[in-house]
Amino acid sequence: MESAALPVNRSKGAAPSFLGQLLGFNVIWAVAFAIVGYIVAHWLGGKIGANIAAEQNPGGTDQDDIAILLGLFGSIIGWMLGLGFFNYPLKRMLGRAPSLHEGVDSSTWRYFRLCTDHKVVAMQYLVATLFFFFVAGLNAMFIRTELTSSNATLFPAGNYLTLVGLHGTMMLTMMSAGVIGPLGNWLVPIMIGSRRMAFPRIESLTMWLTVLAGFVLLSATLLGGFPTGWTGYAPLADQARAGIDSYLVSFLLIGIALVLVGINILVTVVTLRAPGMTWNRLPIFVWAMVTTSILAVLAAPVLAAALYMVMSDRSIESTFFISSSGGSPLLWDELFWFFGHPEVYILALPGFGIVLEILPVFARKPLWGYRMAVAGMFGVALMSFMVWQHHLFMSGINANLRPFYMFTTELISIPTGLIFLNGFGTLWKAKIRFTVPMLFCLAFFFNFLIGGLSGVFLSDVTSDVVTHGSFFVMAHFHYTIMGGLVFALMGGIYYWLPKMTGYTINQALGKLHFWTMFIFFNLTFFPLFAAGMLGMPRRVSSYNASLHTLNVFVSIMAFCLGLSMLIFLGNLVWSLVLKRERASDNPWHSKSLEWQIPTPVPSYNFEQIPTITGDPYGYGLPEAPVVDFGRRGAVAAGEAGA
Amino acid sequence: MSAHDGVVIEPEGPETLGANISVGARLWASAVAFFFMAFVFAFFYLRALNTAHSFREPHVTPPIGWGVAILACVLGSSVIFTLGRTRLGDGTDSQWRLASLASLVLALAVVALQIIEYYNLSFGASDGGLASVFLGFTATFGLFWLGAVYWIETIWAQSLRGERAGESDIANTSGLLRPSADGCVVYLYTLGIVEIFAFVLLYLVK
Amino acid sequence: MSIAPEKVGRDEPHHGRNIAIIWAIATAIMVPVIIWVVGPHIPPGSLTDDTRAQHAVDVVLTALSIPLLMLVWVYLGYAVINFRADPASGTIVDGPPLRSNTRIQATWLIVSAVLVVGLAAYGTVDLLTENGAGGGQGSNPLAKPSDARSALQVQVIGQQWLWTFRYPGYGGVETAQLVLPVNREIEFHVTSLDVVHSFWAIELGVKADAVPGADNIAYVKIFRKGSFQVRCDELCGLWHGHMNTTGHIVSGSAFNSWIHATVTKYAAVTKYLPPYSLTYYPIPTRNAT
Amino acid sequence: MRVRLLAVAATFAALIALVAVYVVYFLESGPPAVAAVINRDGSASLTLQVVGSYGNHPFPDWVSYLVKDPSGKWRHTTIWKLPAHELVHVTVYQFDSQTGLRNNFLAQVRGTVGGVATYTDVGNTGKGSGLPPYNNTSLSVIPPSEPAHTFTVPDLDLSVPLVGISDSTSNVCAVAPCPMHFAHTTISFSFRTPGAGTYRWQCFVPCAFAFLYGFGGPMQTIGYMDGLLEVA
Repeated sequence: MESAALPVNRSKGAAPSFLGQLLGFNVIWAVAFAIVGYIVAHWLGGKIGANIAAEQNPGGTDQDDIAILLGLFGSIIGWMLGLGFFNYPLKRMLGRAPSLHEGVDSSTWRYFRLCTDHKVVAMQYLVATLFFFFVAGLNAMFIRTELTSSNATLFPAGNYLTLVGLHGTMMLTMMSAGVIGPLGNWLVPIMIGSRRMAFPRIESLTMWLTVLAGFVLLSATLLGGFPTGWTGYAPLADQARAGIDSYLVSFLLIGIALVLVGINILVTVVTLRAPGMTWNRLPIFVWAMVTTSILAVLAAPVLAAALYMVMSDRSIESTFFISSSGGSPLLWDELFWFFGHPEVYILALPGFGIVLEILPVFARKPLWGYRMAVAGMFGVALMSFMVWQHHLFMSGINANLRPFYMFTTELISIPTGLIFLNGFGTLWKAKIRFTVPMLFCLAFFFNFLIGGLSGVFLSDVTSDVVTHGSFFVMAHFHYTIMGGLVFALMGGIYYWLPKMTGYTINQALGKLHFWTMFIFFNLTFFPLFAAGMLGMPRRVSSYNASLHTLNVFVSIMAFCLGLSMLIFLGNLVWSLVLKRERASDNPWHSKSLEWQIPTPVPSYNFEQIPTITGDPYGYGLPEAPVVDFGRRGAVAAGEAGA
Repeated sequence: MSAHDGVVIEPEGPETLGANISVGARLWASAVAFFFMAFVFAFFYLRALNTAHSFREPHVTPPIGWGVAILACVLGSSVIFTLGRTRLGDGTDSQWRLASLASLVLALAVVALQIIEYYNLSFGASDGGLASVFLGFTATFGLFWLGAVYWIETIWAQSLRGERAGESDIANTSGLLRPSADGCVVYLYTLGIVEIFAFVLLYLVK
Repeated sequence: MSIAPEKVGRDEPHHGRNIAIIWAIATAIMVPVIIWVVGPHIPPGSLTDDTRAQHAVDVVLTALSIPLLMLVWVYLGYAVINFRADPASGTIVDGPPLRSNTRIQATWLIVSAVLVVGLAAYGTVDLLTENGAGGGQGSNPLAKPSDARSALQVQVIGQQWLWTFRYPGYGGVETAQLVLPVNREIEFHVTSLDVVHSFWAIELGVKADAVPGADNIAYVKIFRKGSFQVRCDELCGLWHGHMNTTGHIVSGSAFNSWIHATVTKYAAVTKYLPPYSLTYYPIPTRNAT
Repeated sequence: MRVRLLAVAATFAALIALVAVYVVYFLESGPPAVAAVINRDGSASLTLQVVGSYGNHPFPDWVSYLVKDPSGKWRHTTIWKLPAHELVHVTVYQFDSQTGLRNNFLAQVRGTVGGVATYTDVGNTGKGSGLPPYNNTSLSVIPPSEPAHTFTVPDLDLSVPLVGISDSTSNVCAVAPCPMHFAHTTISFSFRTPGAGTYRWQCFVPCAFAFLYGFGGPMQTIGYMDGLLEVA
């Protein structure tokens, strides 16, 4: 029957004219409508607030949280309206049949609006997350500038706290979208032999919500900043100025985006695998995305609920976190860290996936212990829901719980250790090529080991008494997240960007970037373990004068690390914008599916859905089959389509 | 990319999209369940701590009449929709459309009743832990319930449009009515269980 | 460039044996260095029973982490040097197609499981025998010192942004100075009047969150006279980084005379204080009237 | 190539400009420092007023400190420059009404010369407690319900509760700077500055209207109820 066929890729007619594109739904309208939405909803919120909380929220204070929160939600609605996200739901409400296709044409405009091509969304994600990564990195530079003096004077103390909060929140939120967004959306469909993600519109929505989340977070600087850091501890969050509303809404947007992107990836992997793509042949990167998605789908809703409670405390003056009125600050601690610990594995697992995916290519060996790697990732994902109270060892919760959480926390090092064994097995008698991606992967093991071993100190309650909440923790999670995830992400960018963009990336600049980043990363963060043990709490702008020399040294190293990131940026600009050297289809001689298709990848990915005949790690067996595209083979197009 | 134009792309069968919706609905339901788990946790946690002996102020008594009415409408809407879904397979399209409409009306009644209940509360959000949990739980439930209202409405609207076009719902595979309705059933039952939890905790537990 | 299989039949050195030897030597050198050379300098010193416990754990954990660190570093270094492709040749050579090895995987799992269970057991025993090692144990401590009944009780009150201290044994007098006697068990009751703070007496090895409406108990016994820093360890607002003070450890008799002088000096304000209580519930005013 | 190069350069310049805006208008945004008046004998005089509502842009209903600069003009800042190892004579005109302390421990005067401060009610009909108005009264402890604010430098162990005007007073100043004909309490005390350094000071009365525990907003903003003593 004719109507049974869903058009996946309509034949592309001529793209609308420039004026047509400009007047259609795009990010320009989104920005305009977001501002209008804020103003309208703020006005409305002011009216509502005056009715239900007249005496609590007198006009004139900037504590008119009902108006500000509603304004921020209004801007979300305006933003989505301008991008055209309400068109399809309205059509569905009118009973129109579902479709999978919107905004795909060959014009540059598709990068500035709702587009259902997963490769376009991935590139949007890459630019957005890297942009916010650099913004957050810049804030880190300012933090280190302040810390060159032991007694806070450079920036006003409140601004310093906002700086710390912006850096932390933006890094955490943008980096949790930083792999699953660009690389996940780009690679997962292609790696499993699909033409699309399961829900292309939701895919685009998550990307645009992530962008909005970044700007909403930055709007905190206009609303008085927020003093809570990325952990948003209540009741300080209840008490803070309106800048915290930006934090809450921004984090809520990221939470929603995480849930949706997780569902999308999981559904895609479950239902859209090509014939022959059995679970045993799934690339390890896809497994990493699957486990990350499980965490995102289950953990982020708890965060959303907790954020709702803070909003409720701030606007209608409920008392979830106010102990004098039947609430408790510990409720926030529990809910936040129930999300927060899976969240750190949302940040770690993609790194495992990238590293284990790249390692076989440059070791010229199959991934060693594939099943164990998958088991390890699932082990980490499962265990991460059972360890959160190690963040609360000193908080005065029931002391009898501690041995259990100490045990589970240490237990989680077993599945993590498996990843190391995978790496080592793969490197055994390998034929290593020291390309830039490979260097980043090797550095991942170096850094993540230090991060992991320092985690053992934090998991032991006795040792944690010293290190809890100090710069030791700060160094620990920078070793795992920056030394782990960001190094892996850099490796992934150098590895896949030629495929994604069609242009080669300069290897010499890449090596310079790698060596400076590796050296200055370690010189920046290793001394901070000592700073923590010697009594420097996190998020302070003033510290004991005896730690001054150490901090000045760290600051200088951090500035060098910042310069290294500028080399990276320069390399991207040079290679992708200025030089523009065409990349070949398979420059790394990989056996993985994404390298077997043409560069640049056509919008439909595969002329015909391929048949997978082996896993992508058949190195050492030159004839090991990986995929049958069928285009030159015997399968006729008509038969496949029937 | 125009170089690739003219390539014949084989179309995708509707069963893939059906599978997408089916798996996606279950995952979404699990996310929703974890969301409300936070409120259930908040209830028990604050009740156990009972800081300043202010978890349950004496005058914080949620009106059980409205609670029963809301619970009945939620469960009624879910059950009627499910019954209608079985008719969708039988080929009795008119009964299915009637059932989905009835379900939609009951679903809207939930929202209306919730709003009326808020106007009849004897307490405000600042009146202790239970009052906070009550307002947070019911309000967020209402938000998610609006999602269910939207979902029922799209299925019903699509079915109506199909009728006008002379298309039977069973044959309406391109519209994916059946997988969509299946997904909606999963979501409705998840919310139904959440509402039972809400009712027991907020109205019954002393 | 062409892709060629590895030439077989070449004499391979015994990589496994080489790595094991280098690892053993490196570990044998580094572990004693860590324990006897670096160990004594690892914070937080030996001023109290808590810091002694913490120091012992830190030395044990550092020493234990050395073999792991060496394993990874030696292996990585060895692999980078020995398992490299010949960059001069234009041919890409594949390594042997090894997929897995059950024995190695099982050994790895068992060894790491034993390590983890051992660590957890060690940590738990340590926690029980060291009276919570100075960490805040909530209102119902898991491990109490044997002389807890005769301990000096000191309430630590966090507020934005000042630490004050009440001595319930001396009429609940409140001061902004923390003075403690040497060689006597001390029982801290940490609480807060507004947001969450964390009481960190750095040189004492004591850390406990100050949570409004909650009582958080930590024990310490100090062995020498001297002074120590107190800092706030949980972000609490504008002056979080400045919420510090210096505490003093004095002899028992000096403490007695200090506390009696303080009681006399502060009598006028002590009569205005609320009765001593493990928690306080200030009105969560949003309306200053 | 040239067009792309120009585009890159323009983008780069725009980003630098954005960063500059960020630094100037957000990061470095804070009140200026004002020097105390230096007397002939080397001691310093600091004249302050505390108002219940600042009355001006950007936060008209926030409580705030103001300081008189050497030219006799009221300035809205809380960063004050003082000489090191010198006596500082402080006079505070306190125009706000009573709030009461959260921690009554801060009801005492600590760290001043003589351990006392001198209180005088001006145009203020009396205390809520029915006690007569203060008239050049030296006190070391005041009833904890009376303070409107405190002036506290924790690092110097200096703390002076600032008595508020009675709630029944009608002659209340609403816009800073407040002229002296409005009801106020005059508090004067002296303290000795330590060596050079920067010392933070704050108010300990939960006086921030509409913020939880009365401690948000102006209580956490330098320029209102928090500030720095730059001793040099």
